[in-house]
Amino acid sequence: MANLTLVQAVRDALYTEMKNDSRVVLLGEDVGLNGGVFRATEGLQKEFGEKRVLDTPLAESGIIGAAVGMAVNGLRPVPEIQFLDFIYPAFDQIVSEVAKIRYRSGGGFTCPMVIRSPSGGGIRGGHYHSQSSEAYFAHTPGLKVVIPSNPYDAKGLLISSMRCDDPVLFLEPKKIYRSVKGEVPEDSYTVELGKAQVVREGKDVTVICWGALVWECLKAAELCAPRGAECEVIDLRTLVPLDEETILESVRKTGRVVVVQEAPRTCGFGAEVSALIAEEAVLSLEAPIVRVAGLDTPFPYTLEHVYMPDAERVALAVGKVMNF
Amino acid sequence: MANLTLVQAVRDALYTEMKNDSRVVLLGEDVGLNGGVFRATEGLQKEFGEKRVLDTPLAESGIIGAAVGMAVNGLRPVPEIQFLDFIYPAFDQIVSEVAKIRYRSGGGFTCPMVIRSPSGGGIRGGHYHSQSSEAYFAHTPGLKVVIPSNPYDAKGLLISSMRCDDPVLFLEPKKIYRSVKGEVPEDSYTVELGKAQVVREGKDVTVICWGALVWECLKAAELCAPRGAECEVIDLRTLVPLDEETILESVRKTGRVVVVQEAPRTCGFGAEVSALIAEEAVLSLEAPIVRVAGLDTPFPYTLEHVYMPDAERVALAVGKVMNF
Amino acid sequence: MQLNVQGKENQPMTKTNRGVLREDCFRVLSEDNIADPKVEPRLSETQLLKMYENMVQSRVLDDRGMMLQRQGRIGFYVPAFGQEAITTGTAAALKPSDWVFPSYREPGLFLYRGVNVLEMICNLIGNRGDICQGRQMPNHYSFAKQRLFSISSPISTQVIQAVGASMATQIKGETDVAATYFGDGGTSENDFHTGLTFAGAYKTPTVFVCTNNQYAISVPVHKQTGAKRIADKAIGYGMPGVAVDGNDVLAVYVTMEEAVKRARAGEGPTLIECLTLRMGPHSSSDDPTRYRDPEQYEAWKKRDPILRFKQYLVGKGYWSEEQEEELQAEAKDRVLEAVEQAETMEPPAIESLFEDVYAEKTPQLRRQEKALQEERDLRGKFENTSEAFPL
Amino acid sequence: MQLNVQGKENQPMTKTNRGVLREDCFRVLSEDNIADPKVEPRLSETQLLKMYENMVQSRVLDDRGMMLQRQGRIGFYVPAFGQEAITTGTAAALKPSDWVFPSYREPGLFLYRGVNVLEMICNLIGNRGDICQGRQMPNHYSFAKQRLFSISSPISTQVIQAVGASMATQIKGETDVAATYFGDGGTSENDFHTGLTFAGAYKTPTVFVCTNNQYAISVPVHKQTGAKRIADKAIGYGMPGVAVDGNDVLAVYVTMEEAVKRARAGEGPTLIECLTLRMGPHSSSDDPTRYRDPEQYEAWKKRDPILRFKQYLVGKGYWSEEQEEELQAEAKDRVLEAVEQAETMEPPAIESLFEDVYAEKTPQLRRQEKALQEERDLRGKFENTSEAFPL
Ligand SMILES: Cc1ncc(C[n+]2csc(CCOP(=O)(O)OP(=O)(O)O)c2C)c(N)n1
Ligand SMILES: Cc1ncc(C[n+]2csc(CCOP(=O)(O)OP(=O)(O)O)c2C)c(N)n1
Ligand SMILES: [Mg+2]
Ligand SMILES: [Mg+2]
Repeated sequence: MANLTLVQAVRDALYTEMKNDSRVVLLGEDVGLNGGVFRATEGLQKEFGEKRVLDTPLAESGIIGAAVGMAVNGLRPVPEIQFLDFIYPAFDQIVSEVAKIRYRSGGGFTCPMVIRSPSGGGIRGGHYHSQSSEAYFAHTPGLKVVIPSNPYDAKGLLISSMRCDDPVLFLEPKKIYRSVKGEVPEDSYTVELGKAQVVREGKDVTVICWGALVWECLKAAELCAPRGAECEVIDLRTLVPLDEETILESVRKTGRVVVVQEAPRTCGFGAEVSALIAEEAVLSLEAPIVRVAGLDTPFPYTLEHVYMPDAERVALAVGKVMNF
Repeated sequence: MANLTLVQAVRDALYTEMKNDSRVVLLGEDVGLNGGVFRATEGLQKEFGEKRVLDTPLAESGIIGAAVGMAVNGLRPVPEIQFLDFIYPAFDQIVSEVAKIRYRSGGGFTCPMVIRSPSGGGIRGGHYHSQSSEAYFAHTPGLKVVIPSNPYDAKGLLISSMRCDDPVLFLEPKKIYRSVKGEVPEDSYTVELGKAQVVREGKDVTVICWGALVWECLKAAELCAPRGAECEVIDLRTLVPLDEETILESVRKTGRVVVVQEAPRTCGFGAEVSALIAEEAVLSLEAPIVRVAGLDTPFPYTLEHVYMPDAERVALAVGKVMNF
Repeated sequence: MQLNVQGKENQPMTKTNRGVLREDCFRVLSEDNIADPKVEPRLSETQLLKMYENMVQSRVLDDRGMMLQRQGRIGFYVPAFGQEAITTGTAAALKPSDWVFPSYREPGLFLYRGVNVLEMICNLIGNRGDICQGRQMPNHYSFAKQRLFSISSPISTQVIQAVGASMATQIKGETDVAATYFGDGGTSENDFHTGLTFAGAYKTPTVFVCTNNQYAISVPVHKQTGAKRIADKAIGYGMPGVAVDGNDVLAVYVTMEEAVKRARAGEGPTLIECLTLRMGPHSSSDDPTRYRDPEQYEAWKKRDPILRFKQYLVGKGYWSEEQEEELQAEAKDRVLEAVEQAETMEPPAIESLFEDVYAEKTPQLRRQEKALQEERDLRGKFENTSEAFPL
Repeated sequence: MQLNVQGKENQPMTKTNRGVLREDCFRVLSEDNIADPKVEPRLSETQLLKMYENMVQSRVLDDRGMMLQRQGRIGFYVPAFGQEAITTGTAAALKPSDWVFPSYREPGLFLYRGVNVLEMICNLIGNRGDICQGRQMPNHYSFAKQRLFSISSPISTQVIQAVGASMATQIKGETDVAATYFGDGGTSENDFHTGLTFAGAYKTPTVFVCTNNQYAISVPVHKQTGAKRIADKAIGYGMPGVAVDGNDVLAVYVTMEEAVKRARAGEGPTLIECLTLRMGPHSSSDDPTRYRDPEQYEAWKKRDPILRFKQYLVGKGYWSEEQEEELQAEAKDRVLEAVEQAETMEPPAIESLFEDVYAEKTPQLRRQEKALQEERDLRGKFENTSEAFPL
């Protein structure tokens, strides 16, 4: 057991699986000599050489497109997109190619890769270093979408992702890269994809969240308990495939739901969660399904802390569904 | 009044507004001499010259990026993306630039443009000539998203879009480009953005749809009426900004909802509609909100007609919410 | 460094030289089809005939494909008329273990690498015999056994993918080369640029084959780019670029052979511009008379790569009219038999819709599959209401 | 056609020539700062001094910007140390009505075109005085009045936008030129390619200024591309490309002046490679010692563009130490006063979050604004829990 930050756990997962599987190669901007701008690949080029940790030219479409060719030719590429906001030049490769290769080739070709990228706000990154665009990818069949909220899950989910035969978008909530620490086993282990986790049990309200906001929701639960609302907080961990059972079971118990996302409200992944519940558990509902979400605006700089959902905003929403 | 197909109405709108506003320029692949692969720009280069109707190199990011520069420099570009499936190379320009320029410049620069693109299945186009990816754009603040279902709306909404000071993604349901005809006034007129239309009134079930599927939903309503279910069919016409009032008013009346989309189910725009209702009208609901949607798979070729929602599938869903 | 393969000094791509072959293109055959002994490749009679037969088979397949589409027996077709020398000449210079990342206009590649006609026809129909279960449009082939990568419609995405495959061979210490194919229009797309950028930066064993058929649907190449020649685009990536007469299979072979040798020897990538003219419509839904330049078309008609190669073979005494008739008949029968057999096959099962999205079906897909099966049982059939494909 | 501006024959970009200036770069000043009379521009003393003062102001602003960031008074900063000759030399060759599509490392451009320091400091702080209402990170300026287009972080998106602006001037029959700026790393991105492709195809009045400071964060340019020189990338698009000593403001001016003249005369676009070295960190969050080549750094330190230009001016008798002291003091005071004034300003109102998303607020935004106002009234304040920006 070591006490690691989330970003250290990511590095540990990469190191562990690269030792275990020689097909795993890393590529991306500044991931080599510089160890990644967040240091997620610190020292890995030194350890595994320039053939397995590649600094690439500045072109995301090139990074993902090259990873496709590598995957098709037997490797297990783990491309890093320096910030999720910069994944869009590669959107065509991801949506038209990565996600569809197995299907369109009748399984003749497969494209296993883990696209790692720091996502979300909370570091004063403004428009282009803050976005949470998981919904674009969740709406793209053929991709899996994973986002850990703590170091233990980060290592276990990332190793599972690298062993997965499907392409995985692995989002790393950069706000808690360093601020969240936890015990992480030194050796290799996996956390199963597609399984949510109830991180706090409660009988009154189901609070559904993922990534960095899990911590805000836990704080919110603390605020609400004395006010007489016991929150059950669910950390989705995997958005695709979604663990519907864990969600529905909790909703059937509580009858009240708050869905929390950082992304702009309209058509975010929270909408899918609400729609699922409205379709599968409507009879259990004792109150409207309330979404706490980012604003339908670009992500701001100075007022970031006003824009982003936090514990108090979640607590207010919990109050709303309780007093409905 | 002329009796036009939907694609003729699109051409008519372009012609009409180009006559009216010399700032309007068209650009795209094969839009000039060839008149567009669907003939939506037939004869316009001959009419307005090569300076106002530009054949571009084969690069969507170039088409949209160039349109940004044109818009910033005082023109009203109307770029055509030959198929919506080919918009992804331009995704970065649309999401990072077009959608954010007004905001990030404090209104110093604006980016009015209408991105026209044929969307949806129904022409045996397989993976890459069939997709309905409106949800990606509906989740992108700064963009408006419009999709007509008939020739009259096509002309009126397109002229409104060209006069709008915001960037608009104008989707043209290609399945009904030629199969749907209707009366279209010869002169200029507008249909207001942001207003849905109740295309059939009914007291029992609210059926919410857009684009080509409006016609399947109307057929479904015909199928259901004799079975004792009066459907109220709402054609959204504009997805962003969404006409929430028209939706909620209908739901409060019927208490039963079927949301119909062509796109893959998970995180499609239908999820936003369900989530809205689950948040704003939950007390009115007498049944689960049922979504009829495309499968969470890439779009197939041979089995396209099995993949795509049709009248019978919608009718089955209506039956489900009626007998709940 | 430059290839030995060289033509005369550059000639710009303008409307003015639309008839004749650009001076700077490397050629083996003269306009009256005499081979230049200084550059004529030393190929055995069997090898030469194999190439010729492949070109003819490709042409015959295209003829039939267009006919099937006109008869409504398939939904769509993309012919490669006039480009047979490019697909065959390049394929002949590759090893079976080399990787190929094609575009949609290279049927000759598939035939040369041993894909049988039946497999291709099944793809055109999209039936149960189709390896891809009728999921993609016609001509979007995928043959893993022959290392022919799955074709997708978005232009030029395969270019950087081929470079990635080459990077993998470098990483694994193997010697396979990756060849990728794209058109003149394809050079404007993002992934032409990322592909050549990565290839130049890592010196990958990749050969970039650009079929400059002078049109991207209706857009002529001189409106596509300001470059004098497509081959010149190589310079900006630090690799050699060479132009070749795309209607001269011997010139194409010689050029490809040298580029492949360089790649295999670790000397890096090459861009080959094969200059030709698209002699058919862009696809079965295109009407080239709206934009085609008749004068240019007639000029290139005289340069038919199959006729030119035939004359060369006849001159060598390797080929006769009797053999020609026999070959044409065989090639046609092969296709007709395949069509007949393919048309007896069922469409894919609706269950196939849910396979191969992921390695294992997700709970969501299992639920959607069950729902669709129930719906089928309820309604019986699914009516086909699709409109015809306009492009 | 080629520019008159020419250096000696090409020299590859390799680790080996990382110290000295590449032979092929056009220069006016020798290494010991003697101007070559054959190419020395005829600029008035006032003009020369205006350029010098601008370079110094830019340097002083960067010094203070980094200091403010270290002191935690601003969140982030991107310095342009060593690149002052490029921003000033190019700006001096443009008209006020010309369009500029910059990247994030050209403060000298803004100063030269008349943006006042206070407006820039307000952007760095992101306060109410910021034209952009603190919506973007520091250094992401936008000044419509001076036709300085809004800077965004995604690399090279501005390149094709500048071409679009040029296409609009062509369409409107105007004579303005568009200049766009990007780095060596930026040449690998999609929109460098689409930008130069469109510019070449339409022969637009655009000047592409590439600041080759030899690094993209930690990645050296010889790993960024296989090209011998960035300037060579122009050939593949059918436009002239020229390399210039980016630490020689006179050489930059002469080159830009000629490219702008060509563009305005309708002769089409030009790619200018300004060779320099990034002398600061990539940004306030970067640690260049992890990857920087000390030998290369020391070699370029001697080539400081401000010192070199100063020697030239002193040699001409246009400049003295007294003037220097005065200028340094003024430049510093200008910044300090601006900072003092800017720091008294409030942060933007939370209502500003909802403005400028659309021309008019949508019903959804009105509802979200109302909800946020109600929340503010309920909870009083919004606590700032942001982490520091790591890059
Ligand atoms: C990204 C993208 N944009 C547009 C299209 C539509 N389209 C299909 S083929 C084609 C022209 C391709 O021209 P070229 O690259 O020269 O190849 P050719 O068809 O001549 O073989 C276009 C525009 C597409 N398939 N993908
Ligand atoms: C699309 C995109 N990918 C990655 C980044 C992160 N990033 C910011 S600056 C930079 C390096 C740019 O290098 P160069 O173009 O040479 O400009 P310089 O910083 O040297 O001025 C990178 C990778 C980004 N901003 N945008
Ligand atoms: Mg072509
Ligand atoms: Mg640089």
